[in-house]
Order: sequence, then C-alpha cells, then structure tokens
Amino acid sequence: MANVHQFDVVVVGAGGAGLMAGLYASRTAKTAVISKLYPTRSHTGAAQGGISAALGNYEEDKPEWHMYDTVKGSDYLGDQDAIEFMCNEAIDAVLELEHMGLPFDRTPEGKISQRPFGGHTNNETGKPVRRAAHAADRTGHMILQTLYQQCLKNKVNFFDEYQVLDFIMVNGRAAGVVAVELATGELHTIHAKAVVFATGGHGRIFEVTSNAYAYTGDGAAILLRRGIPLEDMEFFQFHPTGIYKLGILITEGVRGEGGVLLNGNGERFMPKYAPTVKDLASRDVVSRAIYTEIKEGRGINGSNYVYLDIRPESVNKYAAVDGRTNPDGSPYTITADTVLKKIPDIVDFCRVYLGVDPVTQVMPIQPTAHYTMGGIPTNKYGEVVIDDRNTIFPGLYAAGECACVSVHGANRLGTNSLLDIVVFGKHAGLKAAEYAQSADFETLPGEVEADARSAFEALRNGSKKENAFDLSNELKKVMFDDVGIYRSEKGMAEALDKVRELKERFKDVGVTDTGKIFNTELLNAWELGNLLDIAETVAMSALNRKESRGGHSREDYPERDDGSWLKHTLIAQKDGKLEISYKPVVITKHQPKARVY
Amino acid sequence: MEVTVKIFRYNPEKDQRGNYVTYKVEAHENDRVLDVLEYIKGKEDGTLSFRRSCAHGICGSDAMRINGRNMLACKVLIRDVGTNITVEPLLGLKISKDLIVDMEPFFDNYKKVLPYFINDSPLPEDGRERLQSPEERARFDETTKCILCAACTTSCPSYWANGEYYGPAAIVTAHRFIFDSRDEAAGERLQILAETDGVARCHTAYNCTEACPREIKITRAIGEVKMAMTTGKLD
Amino acid sequence: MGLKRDVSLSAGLRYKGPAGYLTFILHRIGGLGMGVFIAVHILAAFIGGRTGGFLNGIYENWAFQIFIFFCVLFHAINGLRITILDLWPKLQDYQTEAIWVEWAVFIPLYAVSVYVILSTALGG
Amino acid sequence: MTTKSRRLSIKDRGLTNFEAVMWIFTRLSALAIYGLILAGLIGALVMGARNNMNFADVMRWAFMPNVTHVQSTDLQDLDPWASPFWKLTASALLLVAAAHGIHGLVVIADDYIASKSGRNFIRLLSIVFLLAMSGMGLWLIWTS
Ligand SMILES: Cc1cc2nc3c(=O)[nH]c(=O)nc-3n(C[C@H](O)[C@H](O)[C@H](O)COP(=O)(O)OP(=O)(O)OC[C@H]3O[C@@H](n4cnc5c(N)ncnc54)[C@H](O)[C@@H]3O)c2cc1C
Ligand code: HEM
Ligand code: SF4
Ligand code: F3S
Ligand code: FES
Repeated sequence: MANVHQFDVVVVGAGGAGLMAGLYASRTAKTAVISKLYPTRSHTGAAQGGISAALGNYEEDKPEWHMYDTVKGSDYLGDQDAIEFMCNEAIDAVLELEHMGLPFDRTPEGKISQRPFGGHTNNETGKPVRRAAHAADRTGHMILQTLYQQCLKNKVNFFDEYQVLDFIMVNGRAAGVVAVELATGELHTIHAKAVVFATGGHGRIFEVTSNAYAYTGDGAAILLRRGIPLEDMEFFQFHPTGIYKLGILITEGVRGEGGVLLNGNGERFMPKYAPTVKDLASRDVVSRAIYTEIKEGRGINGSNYVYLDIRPESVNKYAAVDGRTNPDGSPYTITADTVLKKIPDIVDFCRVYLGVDPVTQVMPIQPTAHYTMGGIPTNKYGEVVIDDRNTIFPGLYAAGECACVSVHGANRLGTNSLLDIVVFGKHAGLKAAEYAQSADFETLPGEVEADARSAFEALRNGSKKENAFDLSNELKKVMFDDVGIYRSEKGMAEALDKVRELKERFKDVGVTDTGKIFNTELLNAWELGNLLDIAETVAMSALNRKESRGGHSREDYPERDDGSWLKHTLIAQKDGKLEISYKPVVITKHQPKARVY
Repeated sequence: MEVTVKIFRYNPEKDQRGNYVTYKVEAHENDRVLDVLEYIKGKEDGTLSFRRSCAHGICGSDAMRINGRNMLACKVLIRDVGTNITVEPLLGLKISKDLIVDMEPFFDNYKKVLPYFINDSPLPEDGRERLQSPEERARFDETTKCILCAACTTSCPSYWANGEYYGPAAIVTAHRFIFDSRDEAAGERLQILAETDGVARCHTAYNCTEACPREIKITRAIGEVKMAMTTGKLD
Repeated sequence: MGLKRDVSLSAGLRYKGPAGYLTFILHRIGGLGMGVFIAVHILAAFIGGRTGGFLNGIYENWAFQIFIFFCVLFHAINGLRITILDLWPKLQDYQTEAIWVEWAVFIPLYAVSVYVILSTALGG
Repeated sequence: MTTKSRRLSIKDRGLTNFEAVMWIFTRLSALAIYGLILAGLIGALVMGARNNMNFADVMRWAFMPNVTHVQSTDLQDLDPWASPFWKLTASALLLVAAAHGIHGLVVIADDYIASKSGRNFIRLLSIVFLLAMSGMGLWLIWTS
C-alpha cells in the first residue's frame, strides 16, 4: 500500500473539538488532524451566541449554579459527574481561549463581556444571569479561527480535505483510520495508536436545519458500522428561532439582548409558558411553545411561523414590563445602534436572506433542527465507553457534537456546546496522547482499505434506478415531519419504515461521475448512506422511548417518566440489525424534579 | 421562474481546457445560487463539482465568480443576480475541477504573515484575562470577521499578475493582530508586509473590498497597515 | 493535474470590478503614457536633428495631445485622490464618493482642455 | 482601565525596506509635483502669461518650466523665464518626476515579475534609466 502514514494520535475532524484535541495531543505525541473540510470551514464557525462560564464579570455567578442549570436544562438526563467537571473547568477554559488571543468583547473595565442566555440563571433569584462570554455574534467563528491559528503556531500536522471513511480496529483496540484524499481520490491509511473522533453532528437528516451540508454524522455512522453503540440518539435539539423556511439560525443572543417572540395576534406569548424567564426559557420549552401557538392557529396569518422582534421600541417596552435593569440598576434600554453592534451578523442574515431589516421590522422565524445531543458514548475524559458498565474501548476517543458525554442529556443549554468542545476536546487530546505514550502500534491486517473501497465500488456500480438527491430530500422531509419537535407512535413508526425503505432504495443509487479527482458526487452519496444509518437509529431510539423529556416530546406520552425512563439509550448494530440497551444516568447532587422556568 | 445558468466546466481527467455548459432550471427568486447549483448537481448532472458547507455565508467554502464578480454562492439570491447567471471558478488559482480551485497557495500566503496571537509576556498574576478596553477591542473588530473565503485575493489584479503577492486576505489577518493591543509581534508582521510582495503590491483597486462577503473594508484595513508602517503608530 | 494558474488580460478585464478598478487601470495607463512620453520627449530634444524632429513631430499631432493630456490630467487628479485616501485611511470608507468627486472634477476640466486643443489645432 | 499607546521604531516596523520607503516616496513626490506645477502656474501668470500665451503653452510651462517651452510664444522678454530660479525649479521637477515615474515602472514590473533575479534586473535597469533621463534632462535645462 502506497499511502500509509503513521502517527501516535490521529484526530478526525478539525472543528473546535478536533483542533483542541490536536493542539493538546501534539504537545507530547506525533499527531495528525484530518478534516474533510479546510479546518476554518468547520461548523464551529457558525456558532454565534457565546460560550458559557461562571466568570462573574458583571454579576455574581458560580460554577455550582452553572452545573444546576445544566442539569435542569438536560431534563435530568445529563450525567452529573461530567456536568460538574465541565462547569468547573469552564472558567479556565474560557480564560485559556483569551490567553490564546481570542478577541472577546469587553466590559468597561476591560474584562471579558458576558450576556444572558436561555436557561442560565442566578439560582437564588431565578433571574437570568450573564454567563455567555461572547465575541459579537460570531463567538464560534473566533474560537475556530483562534484554535486553528494556535495549531499553525504549534505546527500541528493537517490533512486538509481528506475524508475519513472507516475506522480500523485490531484486537479490540484502535489502530487508525482509512481516508480518501479529495483532490486525488486516492485512499490513505493512517496508522495510529489512538484515534479521536470529532466529526460534528448530523442535523442534515432534517429538512429545516441550521446545520451545514457537511453535518452528515460521518463519525457516528462509521463507528456504528464497526459495532460501537450510539447513545441517546432520540434527543435532537430544535432551536426555536431559525429563519423561516431556510433554517438559518438566529441566535438566542437576540432574546438575550431583549428580543421577544410574538404570535399572529401580535401578543408576546412566552410569559404563558415560562412565567419567570419568559423568552429566555430553555430551547425545548420555547420550540414547543412556538409549535403550540402555531397548532392552535396563532401563527402569523395562521401559517407555520411566528415573529421575533428586536426593534428597539419593542425591546424597551417589554424590558420595562419585566423590570429588567442594567448592572448599575438603571432601567435596561437599547437603541438601533445596540442592535447593529451586538448582533451584526444576524442583521446581515436578515437583510440578505429575508430582505428584512431587524432594526425596523420583525423577523419571521420557525424552529429549526439544530443540535445533536446524542452520539458516541464517552466518559468525561473523552474515552469512548461501549456498554452500560462504561467499559473503555482502548485507544478510541470522541469529543464535540459527535460525542455524548453526556453533559447535555435530553436538552442542551445554549452556549454549553462551545464549552463542551473546548473542555472535552482538550481532555480527549490529552488522554489520547497519554495512551499513545504507553501503547504500541497494532500490526495492520492485510487489506484495511477493503471495506471503504467496496463501499465506493457499490456506489459506482449501482443500478442508477434511484437518485441520491431525491432520496435525501424524502429522508429529510419524513424526519422533520414525524421525528421532529412533536412525535407520536404512529408518525415515528411510519418514519422508521420509510427510512428502512429508503435504505433499501439506496442500494440502487449509482454515481454518474467516474472520475477520481474531487468526485463530490461519490462522497455525497456516501454521506447519504451515513444519514440513512443515523436516521434509523434516531427514529428507532425515539420510537422506543415512551415519555417526553427535553428535546424528545411525544404527543402520546406528554409527561416525563423518571420511574421507567431515567436512563440513557444505547443503540448498536449487531448482525446487521439495530439493538437497544440502556445505561444508568449518573446522579450526584441534584435529584430530578419538575422543570419549570 | 426559469433561470439560465451558464457554468464553467472542466474535468481534469478528460479535458484539455474548460468549456461552458448551459442549464435551464426552475427556481424561486428567493433561492440562493447555491440551491440552484445543488439542484443541477442533484437532478441534471451529478458530475458538477463545487465546494460548500454551511449554506449561509459563514464557512467560506463557496466563493466563485458569479456574473463576473466574486461572491459566495450561498449568500446571493436569484433576485439579486437575475435569471441569466454565469458561474465560473475564482481567478488566479489553479482550477482543480469545475468550480473547485486549488486553495493551497492561498493558505500558504495566509501562513506567511504569522497569523496567530503572539504574546510571550507573563500572564496576569491572578490567571485571569488580559485586560483590553472596549475601544481597543473595537480597533480591530472589522478584520476579525474574515472567513478566509479568498473572494478578495482572487479579485485583486495584483494577485492575478503575480501569485507571490500575499494578497488582501493575508493582510486582513495581519491587521487583526497588528492592531490587537494584547499582541506583541506587530513589528515582525509589518516587516514581513514591508517586503516586495507585501502591501506595496496593493494599488487600491478596491475589487477586494467590493468582493468581500463579510463586508470588511479591506482597502481601508490595508491602508491602515501601510500607515502603521509609515508612522509606527498602532493605536 | 488541473488547469494552470493563468489570468489572461481579457479575463482580468472582464472582471466586473467596481469604479475603483477602472480608475486603477486608467491610472496605470496614464502613468505609463506620461512616462513614455517624457522619456521620448527628453531623448528627442537631446539628440535633436532629424530623428529628434520626427519624434517631436508626433506630439504636435492633436490626437496625440488629446491622449497625452488625458494621461496627465487623469493621473494627476486620481493620484491626488489616492494620496489623500492613503494618508488618511479612514477616508477609504468614502472611496465610492471620492471617485464620484474625482470624475466630477476631471470631466469638465478635460472637456475644456480638449476643446482648447481642438480649437488651436483646427483653428490655426 | 488605562490604555498604553503603542509605537514602533523605523527598523521595527520595516521602514528600512526599499518598497516601504518608495511607497511613501511615491505619495510625497506626487504632492511635490503638485507644488512645483502650482509654482510654475503662478510664476507664469505673474510674468505675464495671460496676454502672450495660450492654454497649451501655459500647461507646457507648468509641467516643465524650461525656457524652450515658451520660445514659440508671443512673449517679448524671455530673460525672467530663463532665470536660475526657474532652472532650479525645472531641475527639481525633473528629478522628482523621473524618480516617481521610473519607480512607477518598477512597481508595474514587480507586479508581473516575481523572480528575485528578474526584479533585481529591473531595478538595475531603472537606475540606469533614471541616471540617463536625469542627465539628459539636466543638460537640456541648463544649456538652453
Ligand atoms: C448556527 C449554529 C449556532 C450555534 N451557536 C452556538 C452557540 O452560540 N453556543 C454554543 O455553545 N454552541 C453553538 N452551536 C453548537 C456548536 O457550534 C457546535 O455544536 C460545535 O461547534 C460542534 O463542534 P465540533 O468540533 O464538534 O464539530 P465541527 O466544528 O462541526 O467540526 C466537525 C469537523 O469534522 C470534520 N469531519 C466531519 N466528517 C468527517 C470525515 N468523514 N472525515 C474527516 N473529517 C470529517 C469536518 O471537516 C469538521 O472539521 C451552534 C451551532 C450552529 C449550527
Ligand atoms: C500631479 C502629478 C502626479 C501625481 C499626483 C501622481 C500620483 C501617483 C500616485 C499616488 C501613484 C501611486 C499609485 C499606486 O500606488 O497605486 C502614482 C504612480 C505612478 N505614477 Fe504618478 N503621479 C504624478 C505624476 C506622474 C508623472 C509625471 C509620471 C511619469 C513620469 C508618473 C508616473 C507614474 C507611474 C508610472 C506610476 C505607477 C502606476 C501604477 O503603479 O499603476 N506620475 N502616481
Ligand atoms: S477578507 Fe473578506 S473576501 Fe477576503 S477572505 Fe476574508 S472574508 Fe473572504
Ligand atoms: S483589489 Fe488588490 S490592489 Fe489592493 S485594494 Fe484590493 S488588494
Ligand atoms: S457554503 Fe459556507 S460560505 Fe457558502
């Protein structure tokens, strides 16, 4: 084999999590970071609002409060040891980013500026607390750029535009990955002692989504096919405010700055659903509220969207009603200038895609598929654990949106994901390097590239009876409609059947592009395969869980059922079939109780 | 409505040179040009190749020449460009296939300007953040927005003439650090940019500023770098 | 593999740049034109004789004068604009307006000059 | 919080570099050319150009205040026009414009020629060119 590379640690994915892992692993181990996109194209760059840490730069805040909010936000499904670990690490993680040069916005005293975000509260008063450290509305962009830049400074080895197709395991241990170089179509084997997956989520299984085209769940799908289970796949977050039809995200920061949601009657409806924090309730709550309004006929013109209003006069009116104040106690008011300064990118999106100017007009919004809570199960050090007893798979790590630690449980709080990627990315990198120090290379068996090659061959030689573009649209539609914000037995069962039917039809997809160089058609078709596999796990896990919790809300089981369902779902492929098992939730400090905002 | 899209096609495994192929497809005026390309790829000709990821102007994958001007295909709607659309790859970089160009030289230039934060002084004793006033932070806000899409560099006549020119994108990145009050390597960056292939190659043609999808005032940023070089003032 | 990096003059000129791109091109033509003209002029005066006379004869031609005066005037006015914007980069925000002003100054001045050149050339 | 102002020395900011210096020179020389042309214009008006010179003559003089440029006019007394003051002004204009223009050619050449040796060759050529032009020009100014 011509293209074999050897590294101690190989990191798959160059978003926030992958870069953090690469940066830390490369300090002590020979490390490669492989990414199917140029690193700066990763979806971390799309994150807008902020990264949470109890810095307390404006007002009192504590990691314990952050922990409680996260546990509550997760609808008590998050593992509390991991959550506590993350919230304690948060302050140092954010300060470290600052030390790497990240240009956070500043307070008048020159400290990192923070803004309120859904679900983050002062535990004593129950009022929103400013916890999200931010760089305008492009915090993720700045994290991605800063980490990439630091990787360049530290001479991390990058394999840009190499798409990983397969995971190599030998003797029950990680041994590397197989990747295709997009520019040449050549397969490469990257032989490694430790492998870190940081490939991001799979929001592209849904029709209306804030997620990138690249969010096809490659990492999770690859490992699923290799027998690694996936955890909590039924939990997917629908962000309340996506641009109508397009799904492009309007950050919660807009509501953090005082924006309110209005229904078709021009009423602000959130106080009905969350009397204390109102528009800043956690995402699942707001998304459901919007859907309820729409279902009850109070969408705009009876249609399936509502308005988000950040016009200064509305904000000032409702801020006065809420009695919201500035840190110095004066009443909270904003001007057109505040809007332009604090959320410039959102203003830009609205102008470009909607022809709407948020300073003078309301924005039509609808919930949009946003974040993958489930994924590759890991412990708090990023080590992949493959069963209910948390048995570690040697040499395999995962971090970021593709992983399920689980700190987000059934519903992620805004800004906790950027925190997740830096904290767990770092620890996964450290652990991987540590493991590589002590482990030896496994000898590679003969034909490690065979499976990847035959997957490609199958797509090239398919009968072409089916068109990948159509299949993918059918998949997205059925998943959004039936395994979306509100779910029911009947809908999900039909969706599952449909996904299985699509999987069958997928065998008849054939790629027309016979070339090797940048064969994007082939790669897109391969990604569709991943989407189908992932969608099946999502639909099946969701159908199986007979309760409502966080992002998983069922019309037929509207209540949370801690008695039977306070447990994680594990779904794994055995003999070509999916099987479900369970894993207990780690509860340390906070016993489950009803969740009101 | 029906739109006519003329696309530059080049298959490196078959063609000696590129050619244009015209497609007629149905589209809505609020569709992005990217949606139209996706549709053509999905339904008309799967071999059409281009890069894309985020689909909302934030990842910088899909910069290309649309009706003779560099833009992001995902950030321009049919209603902005009309129903006769010509789509071509960026100028000044090797064309790998169809609309995909070789980005390596672009990133190589980026890497030349020390595109990372440098401050070797000790951290504040309490381990907290380095302080920076809101005004100091605002000084370089504009240039932090860059998504490295290359629309600017590949619209610059100087860069067309000579790929050794670092190009506006690299200078934008340098600007982001030069004017960051916390950074300590402004001098080194200015020395690099003072070389023949640095800012001297910019003749204020403004194509870059006009092409930037992030609306960065690039020519102004380059001008500020030139003046920092002239006067030594970094405030 | 791949198509070589090659920006032909026609590809470059087809790029739909904004107003600044045009002024850049004209500035360059103007500078070059002036440079060549002055060099030839000095050379002609220096060597004198028949060759010198012939060379000097070229710019007695009114068409040539119209061209060279375009070079001079445009380069001078545009050069001033560039210099001002360069020395105060903040003003780059108004580059479009600056270019409008520049044309507003250039066009009448140039029109008058062309009129004078033509009336001298044709009227005696 | 207090903010410190940051300054860099000439060497630290790379202003010892030929291109950097010439960038500034180009702007300053442009301004100087303006100043000298203005001087020529005012001088011509003071010396009576209004009655005895046409537009073209005035322009010619302004762009190079060399007495040969006004010999074909109706001016009676050419002596003031040939004074050492104007010869000096003309020389200054010549040198500044030649340096500005020839460096302009170097800039254009640098745009298209990226190789070190090619660029050095152009630089050498430009120096020769500059010396030749200045020499010939000065000779013309001071012998006419
Ligand atoms: C619009 C938007 C706004 C958001 N805002 C916030 C926010 O304000 N706060 C917050 O905390 N979170 C936010 N999030 C969530 C957060 O941004 C993401 O969850 C997080 O950035 C994911 O980071 P990651 O490193 O796991 O993945 P990514 O950054 O997406 O990186 C994935 C990487 O994997 C690579 N990859 C994928 N598949 C392969 C393969 N097969 N082979 C090789 N490489 C591969 C990709 O190239 C990429 O480099 C937001 C998300 C979105 C979509
Ligand atoms: C009023 C007089 C003049 C002004 C204000 C002026 C101004 C300028 C400026 C500002 C530049 C820099 C352009 C850039 O970097 O983009 C320039 C370039 C140049 N100038 Fe002048 N100039 C003047 C006279 C002259 C003269 C008399 C000559 C010829 C001898 C000349 C030849 C050139 C050339 C060749 C260039 C390079 C053009 C380019 O890079 O595109 N200029 N001028
Ligand atoms: S400066 Fe603008 S055009 Fe240039 S690379 Fe950055 S975002 Fe793209
Ligand atoms: S287009 Fe090029 S010449 Fe300068 S102003 Fe922009 S870099
Ligand atoms: S697809 Fe990301 S910028 Fe266009």
